[in-house]
Amino acid sequence: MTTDQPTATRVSRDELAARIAADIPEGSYVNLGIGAPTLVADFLPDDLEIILHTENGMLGMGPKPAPGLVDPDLINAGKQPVTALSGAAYFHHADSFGMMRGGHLDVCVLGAFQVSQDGDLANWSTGAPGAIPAVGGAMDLAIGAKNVYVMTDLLTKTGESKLVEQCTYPLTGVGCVTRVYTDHAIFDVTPDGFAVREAFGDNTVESLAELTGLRLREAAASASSTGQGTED
Amino acid sequence: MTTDQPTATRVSRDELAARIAADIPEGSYVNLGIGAPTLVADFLPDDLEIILHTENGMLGMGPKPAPGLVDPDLINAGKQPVTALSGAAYFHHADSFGMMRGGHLDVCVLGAFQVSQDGDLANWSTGAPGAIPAVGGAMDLAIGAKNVYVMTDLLTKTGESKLVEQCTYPLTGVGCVTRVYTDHAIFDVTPDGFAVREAFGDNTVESLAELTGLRLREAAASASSTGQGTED
Amino acid sequence: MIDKTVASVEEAVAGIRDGSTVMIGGFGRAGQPVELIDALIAQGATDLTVVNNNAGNGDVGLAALLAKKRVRRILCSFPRQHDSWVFDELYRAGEIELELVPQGNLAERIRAAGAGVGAFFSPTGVGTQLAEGKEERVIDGRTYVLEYPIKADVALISARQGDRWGNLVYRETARNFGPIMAAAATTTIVQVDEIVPLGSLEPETIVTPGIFVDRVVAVGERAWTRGGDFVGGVDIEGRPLADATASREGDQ
Amino acid sequence: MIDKTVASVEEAVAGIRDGSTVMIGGFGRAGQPVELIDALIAQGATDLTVVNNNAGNGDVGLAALLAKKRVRRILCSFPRQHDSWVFDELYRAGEIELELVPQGNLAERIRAAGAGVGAFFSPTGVGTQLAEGKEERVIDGRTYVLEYPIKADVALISARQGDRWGNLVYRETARNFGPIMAAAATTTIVQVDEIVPLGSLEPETIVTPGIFVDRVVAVGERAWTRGGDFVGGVDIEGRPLADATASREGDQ
Repeated sequence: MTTDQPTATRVSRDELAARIAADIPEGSYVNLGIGAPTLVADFLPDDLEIILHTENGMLGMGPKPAPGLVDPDLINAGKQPVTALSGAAYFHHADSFGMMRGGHLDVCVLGAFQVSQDGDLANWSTGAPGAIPAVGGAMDLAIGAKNVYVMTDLLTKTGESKLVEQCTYPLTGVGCVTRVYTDHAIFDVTPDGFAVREAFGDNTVESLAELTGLRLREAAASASSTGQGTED
Repeated sequence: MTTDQPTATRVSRDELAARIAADIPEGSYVNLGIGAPTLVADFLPDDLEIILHTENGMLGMGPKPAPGLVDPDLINAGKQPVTALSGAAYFHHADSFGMMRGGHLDVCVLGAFQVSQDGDLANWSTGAPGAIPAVGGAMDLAIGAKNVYVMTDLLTKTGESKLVEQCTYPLTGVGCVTRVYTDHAIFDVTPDGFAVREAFGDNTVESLAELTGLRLREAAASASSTGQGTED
Repeated sequence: MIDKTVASVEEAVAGIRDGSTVMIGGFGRAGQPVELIDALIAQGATDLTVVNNNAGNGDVGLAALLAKKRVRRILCSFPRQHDSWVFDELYRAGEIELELVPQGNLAERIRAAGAGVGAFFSPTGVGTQLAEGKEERVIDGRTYVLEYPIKADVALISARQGDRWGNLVYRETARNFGPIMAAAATTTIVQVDEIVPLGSLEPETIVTPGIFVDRVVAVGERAWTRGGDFVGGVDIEGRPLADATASREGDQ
Repeated sequence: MIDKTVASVEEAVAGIRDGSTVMIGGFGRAGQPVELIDALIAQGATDLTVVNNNAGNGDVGLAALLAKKRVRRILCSFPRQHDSWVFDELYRAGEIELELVPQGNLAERIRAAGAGVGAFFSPTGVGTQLAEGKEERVIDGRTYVLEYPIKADVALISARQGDRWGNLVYRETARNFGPIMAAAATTTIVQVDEIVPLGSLEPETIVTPGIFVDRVVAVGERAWTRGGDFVGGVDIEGRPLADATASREGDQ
């Protein structure tokens, strides 16, 4: 990839967060990873009940508190102050990660350095020599939801595609990503590699193929949407 | 063994329960198995705090309720009505058995069909053909305390020793019993087999050896007593 | 709005399929989802695998489900009780399969299913008949056997109160298998004494968060509580004491 | 009478030996046993292995313990933070060993230690650097790695209230690692805001039963609660807001 591509349409980070929020059905249990994914919370419609999980031990997480009402005992996984909604529940760390590992969350939204066409995720380490390694809950989140969505720019600052044939960065999880929301387009991970679910603005399957250097195809029209928590 | 032995002194079941109760230090966490071991509770001194665990989810179990105040939600592992002491706590079955399996109980008192000189316990099945098998919490209890005490008659109704070289009944646990309280004597399980800690009345190491058909020795004078819950 | 409450036990057990694995909470009478079991009997699903600590008592509840030959296989720790004649007869006639599981392994295997643990090494049962054929391993000087999760299609459990998100609190030792079964089943169906408004349950004290619950049905207060307070006046099975019985007990 | 309460943090941490493995609760400021860590620094035990989610922040608490070179080895999930300069420097200088553990495996391994599980198969980390050299197994079509318990000699945790039996309740997300660390350590030492009389804690709502607790010390209420109620007026680290800061925040 080079950086002298014609500039394709991109959506802003807020627009992308709104787009992800719109894809999450009412009643879903959702974990939003640290960083950009946290933005998704701001775009969840007020009139729909979507229950946020934070892996440090809470379901029913609410927005940040009013100034002066920061509670150091009530924080999210990014160690930012939050509030509790009516209906919230607290639990300890093993129960919280058991909830994740046991596949009870409907959606998890994560950032990424790279996503491979097999759904491998790399988002915890650049593998740079001398860097202090730190993983937190990344590997648990990667395998811990029915739908693992990645939210990311399609290209790095130097113009390289974050969608790749094979990850070169250290893996966070193998074959775990189900969909990638980028500033250029939305991609489903399918058994045949990436499929373009929605191309924003003037992006096309072809232009995206050129940007990513990957064989891409259009997603099937009516792929199943996000599963509900219950099976009624 | 034959049944025409001269009748040796025996203590009653209540006396034996009292003797076990006297060996349990204050502050101990104790599980009393179904049947005779339940009697031990009646002899724990009122002025000492000893905390009873019941594996169906409670610490701080109290005596049976007054007539008319039976609470079907508040029962012990034998499904008998009990009460809760001040300081009691409830928890679910996995936490309760984790508490046991994790070695947090100080003492567990169990019944037995047989105990081998290696501390193997048989108390869940006679292996009779056609019998409905049922184990309950027996195998968890057998391995689930720092001190596993057996409370039993020394001899079966037909005069056979329940202390044996090797169990012939199906095992409940391997090498798990630490002490056996019988109507004739108290035996410690040691690396060298059974040692007589205390012989009741006119029983002697020799008479007990004859009754059991086992090589017995006297227990070392000051064997360590029951461990405390804390390590202060 | 999320609303997991349903209006009737019939609605609560609707759609349970033949061949399902059904977990049923309770230890003795405590925590037994009596009304849901009755509804399951009426609903008609058959060829079931049941996971319960016991194998039914007397002629009601689980025993009645067994008597109707709806259960092909049962996993439990203690099927033999003084009044478990229904199971006994089926078992002796070879009409029901039994997997006998030590109670702590039963609990931990159910917990493992809910918590996404693939398998675990347990010290319980080592060297006994119930561990025959199981993989053994010595870890740190102690011998363990490998135990696998027990998952279910459906869990039927009983709790004291629930809200429309499915948050639950229990009462005393009636908690027993409820929280772990709720997490181990694909569809968790809960009967509660009372449905309370969202926000009534204190977040610190919720035992089962709603994420594990799919349907909640109110079946009314138990005979031994009134307005949530214990009033007694029942036997251990929850049957109201006849006056005569009560006075006899008072004499003892 | 059982009385696990002690009068001072010095008494609480007395006897912690050189070479011990010490679990320290908390996630961020929430649940961090600040007063106990300070007491441990003063107590002087060295050559420690520490288990904590992080590796210290700024120059206080765990970071101060590290700065004094008391810690030989640390097991944690996230040692790299914007203000983790003490750890960073020691790590780069090769003066501290690090075992990096995914947070969920950290929690489950601690839980396994308390619950007597010999080892368990976890789906977390499979196919990554952090599972290199670990035993893999495919169970029911999914790949898992074998993870072992993390035990400790001592746990230092923080709770909201405790009684003389050691029963504990927590506050909000400050619960985090407290209950599982309490069960995984030989000696569990707890700082609480307040010691309450036995029987004050509702048996249904006790999160850590006293069986897991050895010593309880009251360290006084946090700056952000009064009489048990939240009053705010602090930043995320629990530092009282200066008036100027408070008004600046109010403007945002």
